[in-house]
Amino acid sequence: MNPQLPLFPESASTLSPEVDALFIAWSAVSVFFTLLIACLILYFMVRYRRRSVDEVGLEEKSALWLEIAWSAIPLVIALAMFVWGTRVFFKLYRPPADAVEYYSVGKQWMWKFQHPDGHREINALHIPVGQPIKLKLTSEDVIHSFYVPAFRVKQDALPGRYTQVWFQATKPGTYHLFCAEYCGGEHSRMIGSIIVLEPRQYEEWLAGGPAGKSVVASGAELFNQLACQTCHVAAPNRPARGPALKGLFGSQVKIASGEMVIADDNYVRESILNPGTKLVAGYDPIMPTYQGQVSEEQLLQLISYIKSLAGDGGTQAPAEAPKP
Amino acid sequence: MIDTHGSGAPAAHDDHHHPRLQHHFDSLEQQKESSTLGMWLFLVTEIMFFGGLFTVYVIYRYAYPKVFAASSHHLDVLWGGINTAVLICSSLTMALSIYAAQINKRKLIVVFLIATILLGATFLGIKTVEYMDKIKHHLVPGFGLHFAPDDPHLQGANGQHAQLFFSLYFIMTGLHALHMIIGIGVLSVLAVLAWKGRYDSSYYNPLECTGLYWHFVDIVWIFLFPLLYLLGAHAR
Amino acid sequence: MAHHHDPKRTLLIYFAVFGALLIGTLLTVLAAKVDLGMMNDVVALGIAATKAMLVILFFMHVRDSTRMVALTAMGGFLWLAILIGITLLNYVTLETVLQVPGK
Amino acid sequence: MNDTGMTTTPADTTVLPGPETGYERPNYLNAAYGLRSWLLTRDHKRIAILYLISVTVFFAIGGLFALLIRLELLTPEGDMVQPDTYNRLFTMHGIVMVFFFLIPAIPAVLGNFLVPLMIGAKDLAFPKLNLASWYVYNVAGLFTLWSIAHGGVDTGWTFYTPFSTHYSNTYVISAALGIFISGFSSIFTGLNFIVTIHRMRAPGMTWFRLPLFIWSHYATSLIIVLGTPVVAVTILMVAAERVLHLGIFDPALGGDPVLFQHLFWFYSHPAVYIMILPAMGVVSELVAAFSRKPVFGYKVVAFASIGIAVLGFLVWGHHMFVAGESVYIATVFSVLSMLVAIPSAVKVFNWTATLYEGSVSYQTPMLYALGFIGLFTLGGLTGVMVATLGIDAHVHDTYFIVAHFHYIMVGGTIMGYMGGLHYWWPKITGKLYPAFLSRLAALLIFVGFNLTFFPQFILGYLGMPRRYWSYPPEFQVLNVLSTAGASILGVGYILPLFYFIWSMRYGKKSGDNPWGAVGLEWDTPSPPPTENFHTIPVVTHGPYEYNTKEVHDRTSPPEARVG
Repeated sequence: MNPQLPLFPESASTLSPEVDALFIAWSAVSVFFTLLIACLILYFMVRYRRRSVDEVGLEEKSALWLEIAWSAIPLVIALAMFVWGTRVFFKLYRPPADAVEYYSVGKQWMWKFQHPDGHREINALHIPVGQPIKLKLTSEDVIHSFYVPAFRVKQDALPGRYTQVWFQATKPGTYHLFCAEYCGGEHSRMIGSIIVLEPRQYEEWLAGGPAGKSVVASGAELFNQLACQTCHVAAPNRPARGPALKGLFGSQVKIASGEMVIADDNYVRESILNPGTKLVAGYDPIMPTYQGQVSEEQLLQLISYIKSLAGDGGTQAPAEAPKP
Repeated sequence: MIDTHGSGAPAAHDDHHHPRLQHHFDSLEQQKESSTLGMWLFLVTEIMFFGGLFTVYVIYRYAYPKVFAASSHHLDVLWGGINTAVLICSSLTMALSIYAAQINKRKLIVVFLIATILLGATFLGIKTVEYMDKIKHHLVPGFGLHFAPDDPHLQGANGQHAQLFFSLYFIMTGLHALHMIIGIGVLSVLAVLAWKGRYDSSYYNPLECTGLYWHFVDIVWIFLFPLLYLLGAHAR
Repeated sequence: MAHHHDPKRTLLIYFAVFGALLIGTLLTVLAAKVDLGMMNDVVALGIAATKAMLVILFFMHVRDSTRMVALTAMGGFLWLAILIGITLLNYVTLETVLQVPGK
Repeated sequence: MNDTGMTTTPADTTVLPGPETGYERPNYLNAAYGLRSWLLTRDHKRIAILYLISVTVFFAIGGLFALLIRLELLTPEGDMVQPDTYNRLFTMHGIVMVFFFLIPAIPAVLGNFLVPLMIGAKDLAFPKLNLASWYVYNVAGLFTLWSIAHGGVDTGWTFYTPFSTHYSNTYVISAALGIFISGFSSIFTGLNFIVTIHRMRAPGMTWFRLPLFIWSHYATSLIIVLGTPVVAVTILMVAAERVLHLGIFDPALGGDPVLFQHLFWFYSHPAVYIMILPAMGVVSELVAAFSRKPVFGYKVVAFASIGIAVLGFLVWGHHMFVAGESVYIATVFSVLSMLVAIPSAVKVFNWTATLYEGSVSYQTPMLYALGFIGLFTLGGLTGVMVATLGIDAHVHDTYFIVAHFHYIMVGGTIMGYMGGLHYWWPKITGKLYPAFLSRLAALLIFVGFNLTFFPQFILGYLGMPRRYWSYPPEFQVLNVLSTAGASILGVGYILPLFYFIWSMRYGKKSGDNPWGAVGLEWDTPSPPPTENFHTIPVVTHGPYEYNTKEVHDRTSPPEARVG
């Protein structure tokens, strides 16, 4: 393809061929109908051109069958495309079970990334080819949007909430990363690269830089620093004042109002920042808020630590246990 | 269908000579139906205008039911209830002023209009008392004031959600009060015109339209009162 | 129009509606004092809707107006229901399918 | 000749127009002179002219911003203006074009002029409100111009929170206030149309004898009345959060910025139909008049307008597929968006079928109408594409979206507006404009438009995000093409400005009905008298009775036609 005038984007994820197939099919339908209308208009213009100043058109023939036909045919096409498009969309949104979790925080005007092992990057993300990657997104300030055209994925990063996007790269290379939601002054410079490496190269790259602690380990350390264990871990001589966190993540929790909620990322986040909102049934509202005391990145670390305590035999074994 | 002419009103062909018939209408009936429909369409825009606020209220109430209930405990049900009754009375007097026009009692129109104005002013007075109380108890978010309720249920993070409640409380009741003030202004003009004998059973469109507006403002309050004041009152 | 009927009857209706509105206000305050769980909201909004209906039908003369006026009023409330309903539906169903953790 | 055909009342035999008599019949233009007679007028026709002047000024301002945007995008590096300036340019382009041109253009100019004429009324139901609408519009415009003069706004026309409430350092409040106030002006117009269409129709003008222009304006007015207040109160909440520091959408207080988007798009998506429906109404009239044939499937087209207005309120969430809305609701919004495409598709097919066995003339207005059909088809189809969830995840907030909505708004609304202006210009002024020059302008607009916006579809699928001041170099060729197209488009828009003004003084007299069209508005002199009709017409048949040849010949004798 001519690099000066590209006409079709590079395809570098498992799902981009599916999006492309959908797009090409729709484009074909669009071109067909646009040409059909254009040709009919041109033909009628010539065939029925006005031949004298006082000429009038022929009498109207109503045609119910025509009206039904040209309502029903587009409807069938649109609904078929809807079904197809929705299937692709659900695939784009549901990460596979073996997806590895990465983290990203958007801020004016940069993307901050953290690998599971603790590596941090700004405006660049190195990933291994063939590995499904689940990226947890949030924002420190305004709304941003994580967009990698070569992967055909896009997801807004919202302040105060987590969203998620996943992809699996199919070929090594460097791909554009854009912020797609207008975010102020340097919006068009909130760009970067996704660098897809062979798994071996990725390992080398990881070994090359300062690894730092893994995300879970940082979370565990933070957990101790903030003295969370004083309430959330039972001491030998007294019961815990807060709900135990082992096995919590992903489970159903009964909250004070009697409702059941799933302890997911957003729930844990909310419970750290606004503990009273969805208090676990049977506990006193004694936990202080940690709003303003932990950054978005630290929150992500705490959550992955709590997730590591879920103990459902996942790949992430519990890190060092907090000392009581 | 509307019979605009009333029992003793002149027949349709006399409409052409009525001083209040505008040139582009054929009859007073057409003129009246147009203004009533126009006013109702305006009220539809008002429904959607307050509707945006009600939507925000419903979403946040759904998200933070307990904080919203705890916050509403800081509103005074007695004052709110009295104000509801005051507004209902004013709706009655408004309806009666139109009734007075229909039976050609011109003085009575003025009396009922003034009663409506006074009741409206009473409502605003009570609202002012309530607002002052909120300022005193540091329950006003924004405005450069310090939001600091002494209620332990509204401390910390709950206090942030409580700010959402009180922000909505002040925007909703504030816009409602603004509508009342505008209504009182219009009613005052109508009272003067009615005093000059402008309205009788053959022509009272402005009274009818202002009445529709006033009743609408009453309806907004009929919903605001339970939503803002009575939420979780049983847990008090 | 209301005055099309017997004027005395019109007055009677006005005062009956007025009484009903006051009773409704009292009822809604009393009902709020009783713990009915979710039903508290339903009762409060039900009473409010009834009161609003009375005002619309009688004080605002919709009962005696053209069909178009009644349709306009209904349309306004219907559109409000669309706005609130669909927006709420979004929040009720938010993040239930994507973030089932541990699965 | 001015009072036959559609009427049963005897002709009001005023002096026939004739260039040789030199006598000018009284009309709304010569009824009174002087600034006062214009600024205090309650005549819907004069108010339409006032609006024409105002929206033209705003179109020029918005167009200037567009030109600067395209110039900046000529090179990949941001080298002409600073990024902050660029952000203000596209924001002001959006605000001015959407709220001060596209929304009022057809209803407030053509609708104002024609709605009473087409239904046989003396005026709109509320003439004072109509004049107030124009003043309110200008006050709103002044607020916006004030914020432009002081450096503009950089939030994007969408005012997304929390950027607009807590981060932008620009004149958000005055611009927001401008939009808030302009909402009143469009509500006044919409409310006026609904009441007028319900209560002021001439005797015999039943609902199914109304021209389709009226149906589409009725549908548009419904949207205006039901939608505009929601954006008004939303903007008010943004202002309260920004100025009074009340928390409504503030994530720091547990508020949800996405809730703002719901409220904003609840109006702003239907607003797209506010813009396109009147253009569809214009095109229905043009296709009928220049094929001399009733619009095929009249009732279907009429109900399609209402269907679009109603369904248009149920699809707002397709702007938020990747913005953090529930997947379930995204699915619902996607399927409803597919449904709203059907009435639009049906209209396109019906217009095309109208040409069949017609007597098709190539007058300038018809060129715009046929251009509209083609461009709207592509714009509509790409609209259904982006409503498809799987595609939207990729193309959302890219130039694909930019291209799509410009096909609808520029290729649709502005083509319709230009076509309508050319069609009714003789009605409004009684003068003809140069035929060749106007056809050339129509051609330039069509070619320039496609060259500007078609490359943007490709850019969008390649992944170029919108609102980018600089971009990767591989996107340059397509951007250069787009800028080249924009300059052709610009020339195409400037030409009519000159020949319209020229024609007012030097143009040939058009006669009452130069196109040989039927319809109540052609049943009265051009320009019409202040009271519209010398006697109120009584309507006995449908709107497009061309094929009843004697009706047509009575309405417009061949010697008076230019078509």
